[in-house]
Amino acid sequence: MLEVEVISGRTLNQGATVEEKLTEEYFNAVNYAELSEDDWNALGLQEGDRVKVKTEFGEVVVFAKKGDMPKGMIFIPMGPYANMVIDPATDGTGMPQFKGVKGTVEKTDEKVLSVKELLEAI
Amino acid sequence: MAEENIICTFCGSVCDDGLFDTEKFKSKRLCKLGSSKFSKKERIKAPMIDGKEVSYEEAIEKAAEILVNAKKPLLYGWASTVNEAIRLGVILTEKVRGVYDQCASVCHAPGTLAVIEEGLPGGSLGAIKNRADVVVFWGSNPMEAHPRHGMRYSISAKGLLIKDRKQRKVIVVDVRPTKTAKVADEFIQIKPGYDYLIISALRAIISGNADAVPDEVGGVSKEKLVELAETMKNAKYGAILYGLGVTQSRGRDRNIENAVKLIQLLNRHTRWIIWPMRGHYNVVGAGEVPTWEVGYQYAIDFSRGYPRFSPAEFSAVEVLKRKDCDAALVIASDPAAHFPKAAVKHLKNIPVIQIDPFPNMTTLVANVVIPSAVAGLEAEGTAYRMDGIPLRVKKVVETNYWSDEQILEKLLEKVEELKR
Amino acid sequence: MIIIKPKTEFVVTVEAELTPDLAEKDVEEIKKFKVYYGKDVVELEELFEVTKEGDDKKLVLDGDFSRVKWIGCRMSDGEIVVKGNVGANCGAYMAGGKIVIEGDADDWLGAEMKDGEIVVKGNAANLVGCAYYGEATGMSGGKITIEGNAGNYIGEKMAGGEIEIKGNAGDFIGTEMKGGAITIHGNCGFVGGDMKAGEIKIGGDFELVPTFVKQEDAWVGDVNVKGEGVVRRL
Amino acid sequence: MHHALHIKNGIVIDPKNGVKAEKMDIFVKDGKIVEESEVKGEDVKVIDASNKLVVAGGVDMHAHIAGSKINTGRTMRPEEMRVVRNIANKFRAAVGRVLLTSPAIGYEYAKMGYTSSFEAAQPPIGAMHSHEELDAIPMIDKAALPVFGNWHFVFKYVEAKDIEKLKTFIAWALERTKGFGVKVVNPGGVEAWMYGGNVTSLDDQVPGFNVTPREIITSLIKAVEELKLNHSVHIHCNRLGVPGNYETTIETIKLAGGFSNDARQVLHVTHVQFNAYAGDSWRTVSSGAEEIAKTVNSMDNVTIDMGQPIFGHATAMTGDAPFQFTLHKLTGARWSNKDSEVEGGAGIVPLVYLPKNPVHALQWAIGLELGLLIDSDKVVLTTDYPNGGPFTEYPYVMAMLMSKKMREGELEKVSPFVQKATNLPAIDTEKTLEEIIHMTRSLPARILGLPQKGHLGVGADADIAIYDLNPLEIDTSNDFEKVYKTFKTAEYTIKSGRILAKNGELVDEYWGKTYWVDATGRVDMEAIKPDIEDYFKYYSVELQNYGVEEGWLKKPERIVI
Repeated sequence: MLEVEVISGRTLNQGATVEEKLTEEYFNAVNYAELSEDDWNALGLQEGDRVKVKTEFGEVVVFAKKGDMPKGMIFIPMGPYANMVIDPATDGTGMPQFKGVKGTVEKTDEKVLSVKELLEAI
Repeated sequence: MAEENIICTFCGSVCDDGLFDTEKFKSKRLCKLGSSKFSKKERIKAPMIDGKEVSYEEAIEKAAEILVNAKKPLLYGWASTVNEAIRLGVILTEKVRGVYDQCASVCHAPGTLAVIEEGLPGGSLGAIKNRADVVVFWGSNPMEAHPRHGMRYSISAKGLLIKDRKQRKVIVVDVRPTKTAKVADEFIQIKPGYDYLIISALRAIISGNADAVPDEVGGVSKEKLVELAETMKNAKYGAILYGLGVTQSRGRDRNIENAVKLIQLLNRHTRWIIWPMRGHYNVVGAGEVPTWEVGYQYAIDFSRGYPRFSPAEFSAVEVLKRKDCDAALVIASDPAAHFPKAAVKHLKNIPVIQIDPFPNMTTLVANVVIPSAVAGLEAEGTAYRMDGIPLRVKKVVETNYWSDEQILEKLLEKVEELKR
Repeated sequence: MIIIKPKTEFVVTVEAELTPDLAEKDVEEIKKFKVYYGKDVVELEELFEVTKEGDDKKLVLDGDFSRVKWIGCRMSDGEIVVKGNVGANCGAYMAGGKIVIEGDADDWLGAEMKDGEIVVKGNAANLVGCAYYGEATGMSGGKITIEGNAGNYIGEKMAGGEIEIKGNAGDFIGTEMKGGAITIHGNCGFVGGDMKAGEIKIGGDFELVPTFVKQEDAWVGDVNVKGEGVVRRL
Repeated sequence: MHHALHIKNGIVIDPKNGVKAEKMDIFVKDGKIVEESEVKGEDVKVIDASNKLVVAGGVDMHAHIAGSKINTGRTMRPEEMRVVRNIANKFRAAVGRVLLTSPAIGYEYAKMGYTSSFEAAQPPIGAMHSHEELDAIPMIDKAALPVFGNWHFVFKYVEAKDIEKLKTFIAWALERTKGFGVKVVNPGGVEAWMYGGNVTSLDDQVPGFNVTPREIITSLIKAVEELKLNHSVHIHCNRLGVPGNYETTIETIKLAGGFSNDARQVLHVTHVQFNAYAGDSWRTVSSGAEEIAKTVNSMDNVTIDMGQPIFGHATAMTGDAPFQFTLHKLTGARWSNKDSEVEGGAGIVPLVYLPKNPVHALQWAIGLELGLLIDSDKVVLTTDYPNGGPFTEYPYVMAMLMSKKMREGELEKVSPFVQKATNLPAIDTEKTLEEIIHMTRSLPARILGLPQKGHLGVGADADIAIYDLNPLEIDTSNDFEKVYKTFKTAEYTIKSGRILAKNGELVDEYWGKTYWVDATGRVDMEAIKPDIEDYFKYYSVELQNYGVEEGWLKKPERIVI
């Protein structure tokens, strides 16, 4: 298990599938976390592995991806998976903290829920 | 030739040079995001009440009942429809004494709060393409979020004074090396959450108070900050284009407020502007229309019969998290996918009306679903590009779906009838 | 003294501008006091049990008032005791008197407060003693004491008075502050952005904006606004 | 449903038709003023106006009521939106202190007896936004003046001394923006701002172009006069808000010298108060109003409007972006700016006029001096809303111009600086009620070139205001409080024959017309096509998507030249 800072944001694929939320393409566009090579190696990850991301606000299982990330930071595309773990507090501004939430990431055998299952789990 | 000119209704760049082949149902010149917008996709087939197909009239009548019977309905979305529909939506919200909020609430609304604090010294995208010799993308990543922005307006765009990419310096400030960072002349990686402090330090350096600044701020060396400050002061016409990296992280509106103060200061030396990289194609309209109609951009409550603004109380996320609405109308948006789970939870517990062309996660929790025509493809109307420039998006394909404007007009009529 | 108890769980929040002035009225009149419940304007007794005991200028709010907003707004004297939590904008524009909250307070506690006293036994949320959007001046007098923790944006544009937080506080303490004093016994985040005047004392860890000048036992700034604000360790 | 109206026994003041406080009846049918014979046999509603003043509806020829500037102002100033003027019921919710929402603008004009208002600065590329807001203003007729003075096309044709192409371009631009006339804001100065500067005289060269403000102004006057547009060039002079600027203003006014027009002025100089400062710094500043008044009075082809400041809150919003930045530096207040493609720019800064502030008091006094010293046939009453303050305070200005006694009272409340820096205390002039009616109705209508507005003659639009004031009895010198109160709230406001407001209560909602001027028939549009196509490379939108189609507007009214 590693301590990380979770950020979320737009990606091309997320944007291109955002009007097809109930499709496999959208599922694939938003259901992963990008980790730095160091963190990838530290967790002993292989292509296709899943990780569980946990923060004070929730947890979610996503696919792991090696990305161009600084060590100790993971990126989840904006969408329902990221929203399971981001900080819902708006501090009076109306804007939740979608970026920069402290959490942990660990390798898991649990499956990645579908978009529908995710909604049911809320 | 069945090729028509189109104006893209995906992102805030609102590229207006697209072409659309109505026979092949395929666009040309648009980016990946635009091409996906103008392609065949699964649609909501028909109006539905609790999963059962009904007529538009029946669905609208049911929707009107829900809104009129609610103590405090939330009417949310609006960023992906046209001004004509938004205007009806504002009037509808006023009529049912509900809460109007729009997607900026979870996107660029902190920028609006900064406008309230310090103003918005900006310029149009054309001004940037013509004049900007230094462009700073701060917490924004157009290569993923606005793919043609760089080519049309900012990075490699050529204009009146900038004839060549080499005449423009592009700097990216971000917490990670984004795709945009890779095409920039310089990338400054900062520690997440430290934008505010870095901007304060830049202001001090520019105003001659570098002595106060410590050797390192937010993961950036003082040396680097001094260099950036010099680049800024020596620009002829600079632009900071900020994104969600600033609005959605620690500091939010205060980061932008501080950046606006930096721009105020820089204009004492040379010309600088700042502008938000707005997301949805008409999220600007979703704020401008209520502003002229009722005085505020978002988070507007009408429970007393007149508008009040308070993001802490009337933003959609707060309203839902606090269970402070007893019905919701969601249009041209998908809060079930894009809100934190604490907010989505309440959406599952109240009557929800959805108006949207496409099935999405909100469809799964909606009681009344009203499919609509896609603006820019099947319906026309006015939209404001990210810089507020109005463009008339077009109808190039016939459809049996009602436009958002038609649906809302009818809904408003029904609400008036029920209130009588 | 008036005792007000919620009758039910509220479907949506209630806006009730209750002040101790009410206690001077006849109980039947008090029951007819108008409050906002969503789009409906209703009489106080429709949502709350109201009883009167004696004539002192005091309201006791007995129960969970976390969904009731604007309690004590613009009050000028007398006392309000909230036995539980209280909703947003409590004590806003307050000009005198005292509010005691035995539970937690929500956002905008004591916003633009001018005088009087607010005591929170639990925690407070964000924007304590701040200025509403578009206004130039936050809290300008009086005292707010928070026994527990507080959220972000404390004392923004504050011009006078005192805020004391016994626990920790969040980010952006005393931003654009121009007078008055903030004391935080615990830890907090960013402090002093564009501070012009006033004093901030902190017991625990904090992050000062990088534009203050260290003097003997304190930091003075913010240099960006030629500020003479003082930040020091408690 | 559609009543004809018979306004009976009112005391009519109708300067255009030479009616000076005469008891007469007015008849209305189908939105127009008609002869009595026309309403015979109709379902006529009779309004008893005995002992009441009956005048044409007010015409506001210069206000910022629609478009991106006022809307950014609203966004920037939520504190302005907390004044509730109407709760949603039969009519819309309406809010605003000085900055008003669109519904509130229409409602407040109507309550005051005003029935037309002109948006004074439409950014051409933002034309559709201005029109959307105009379309959201109920009750009144309206139009917008696009800004030309920093548009690169204008620079290019002036540089080439090609008046024919300039004319064609103006026709093209008015058609594309659905605009009404040619507004000029700090010509050349806003382009200089793109490089961080401004122009300091009529003869500075505009950066990047071989033209001067003087050449821009004279060329535009020539082009507009040859096109015979309804309205003349409408200019916001260079050097606004700078001590010593009155000389530039006088020089600008004199540029009208070589031109003439039988129907109207050839140059309208707007909100002159802001351009009427003598001295060379804010320490030595004084009024230049007298010199300006002399110049205007000596010419027969120039008109002005006052730009009167009202003490209290205001929001400066102009196309004069460099001035707005200067104002921001001066006050430290919030500042918005918009550099707009190759068309110019704009800025917005909140401000408050304080009676004890010497400069503010001076500005207040200068506005009044201009109103008093300039012939009533050449000066229109405006506050340059919201730059000088609210339009709802026009009655204050009306009363002040008519009463020396009122001015003496007000002078006691303001900074004594005005005693030495202006001549206001020494001015004895008291305008008559007839002159004031002219300055708020028939004169602005004539200046705009709208023959159907501002009067009550047969054929005019039935835009009528009735006030509870008997002009035969009122002593405007002494009863200034009554004058003020009366003009704040019309007893009846009638727009196109419909009663919209009665004693300050709204009774009917009406959607007015948007006028625009089509001069394309007078020019060869093909002549500039290649230039426009070529120069559009400096735009960020396609030429084909630029502009506003008539069908997109709610109630367009095309005026063909």
